[in-house]
Amino acid sequence: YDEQPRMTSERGNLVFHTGSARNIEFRTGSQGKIKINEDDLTELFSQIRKNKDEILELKRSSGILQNVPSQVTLINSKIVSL
Amino acid sequence: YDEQPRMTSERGNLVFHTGSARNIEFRTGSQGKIKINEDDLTELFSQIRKNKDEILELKRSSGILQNVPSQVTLINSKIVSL
Amino acid sequence: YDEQPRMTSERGNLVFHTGSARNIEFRTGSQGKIKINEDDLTELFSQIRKNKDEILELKRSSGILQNVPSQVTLINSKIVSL
Amino acid sequence: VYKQWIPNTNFENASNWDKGRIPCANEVVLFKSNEVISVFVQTTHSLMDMYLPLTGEFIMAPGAGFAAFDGSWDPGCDTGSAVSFTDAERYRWYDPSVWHAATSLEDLEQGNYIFAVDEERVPCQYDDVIFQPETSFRVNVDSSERMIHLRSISIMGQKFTSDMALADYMQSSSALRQFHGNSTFQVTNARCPDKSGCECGNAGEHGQICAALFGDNGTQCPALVCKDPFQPIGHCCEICGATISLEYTSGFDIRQYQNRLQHTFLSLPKYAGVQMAISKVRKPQTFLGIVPRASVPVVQIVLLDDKTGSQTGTHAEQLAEDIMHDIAEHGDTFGIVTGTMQVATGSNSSGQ
Repeated sequence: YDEQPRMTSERGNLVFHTGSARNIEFRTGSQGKIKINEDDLTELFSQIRKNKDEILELKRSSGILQNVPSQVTLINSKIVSL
Repeated sequence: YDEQPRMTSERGNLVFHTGSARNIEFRTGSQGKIKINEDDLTELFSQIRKNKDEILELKRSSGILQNVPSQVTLINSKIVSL
Repeated sequence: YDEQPRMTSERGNLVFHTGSARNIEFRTGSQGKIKINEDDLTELFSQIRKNKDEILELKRSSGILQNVPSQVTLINSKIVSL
Repeated sequence: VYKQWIPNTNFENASNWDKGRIPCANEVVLFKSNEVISVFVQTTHSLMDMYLPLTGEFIMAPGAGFAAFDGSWDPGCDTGSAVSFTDAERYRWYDPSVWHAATSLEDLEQGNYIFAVDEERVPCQYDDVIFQPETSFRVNVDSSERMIHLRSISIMGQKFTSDMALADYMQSSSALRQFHGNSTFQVTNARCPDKSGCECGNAGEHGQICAALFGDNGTQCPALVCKDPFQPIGHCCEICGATISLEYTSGFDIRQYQNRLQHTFLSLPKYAGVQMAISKVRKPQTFLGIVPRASVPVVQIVLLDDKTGSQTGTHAEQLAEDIMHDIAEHGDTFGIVTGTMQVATGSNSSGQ
């Protein structure tokens, strides 16, 4: 069975194995949920994606601020030379 | 049979199905873990939440910096007009 | 009796259980995937880690900008006093 | 006495499948949608397609599991045919044919089962009931008294000797799949306090026990070759053979007397084919032979043999006579007042 994906019991642990190049898939109906103890996996997955998007947005907006410190230094030197 | 949970092999993949509006759930005892290869799922979930919180914090602190570029531009124009 | 793993069906929901202090584990072969509906579990978890790293990077770069607002305020007061 | 439940709903039990064998990898495995079931799985099975019940459980032994089938050829298997798990609802607690009885766990393991009248083939109030570890099962526990009294009950390796622990277990989802019906269990952890023996306590379920034994298709008692067969108390059918009914004093010890019969008579080569059941039963008293009055406890010895035709029951009769002589000589020392014998053989019939 080694190469086949399988669900087995090992010393009381329940183990889902995928063989090489084969998958194990869990498919719920359109309104079904995947739950891990109390957590709804779908919600957690959408949180992962939301986090990813917000990080992108933050990177973009922090990119704009990138050259501010050098500008401030420049201004300071201008003021001193006045 | 549509509503019966089902386990099938599809081209060597092992697939667990449930009907519409039916869930797939994974439940461990109080001290059991859900492990994905070497990772503990609970830790990963708490990492998702921690990421979310830190993104919020970053957004707050980057909000404060939002008007810095325009201030710098204003100062620059003031200096020029001196 | 509760130490053996079970796959149960509860009103059409499919539930995987383990006893106390027993794990549920997902082990992927070199090219095998665990898929939850359309999502690849391993990819989502690597996304969590990527998010974490990028947040760290953002915190570092936003730390550099931390004292910019006070510098701008200082410069403004200098200009006024000129 | 230990009573062990025989049927199981294990995945690997060929008799649980409509084809009389466990499913092969390229078959469609069907569990009925509405069948509530607990299935113990002992090994790993490759499968193509399996429909699970809406409510049920698969208990996985170490190393057990389900694997995807890679589509390779499986000899002797019709691709795509369906194999169904058979109805597990049909097994009833009060069916004498689903229990093994033995006087020790060792005997139970070695298959040294004891013979008993039908009522006592079902667990009695001072019995230890065993559902074997590593098996799943489903039992209908409907009873007219809605209560089943036992000494203890062992389920999946766990022995319950107190009502509280058992009540806890009975709330578990496994228990709800294993037991269905209107009865609750009471376990006392107590042995029979009377050395002269205790009644089994199943007399109130006699009708149900015999109905279960005959089955839904109304099987009746087997035809007998002896003249005037009779029905021992607690038994569903008339028999050929012998019974002895003992009146006893407070000094009577049923275990001690049973051992004597065992060692003095049943161990003799000539009685190798004779089976004996001994227990305390409640004998209905008749007044003027017609009107049932109060009942009295007696100790009933039932003897059956393996003889056929005109020899049917003759060895049982011989043993009964030996026992009657023994009672006449030594009955006092065992606390036996009188013995009454009844026999029916293929060669003659008599009653005393």
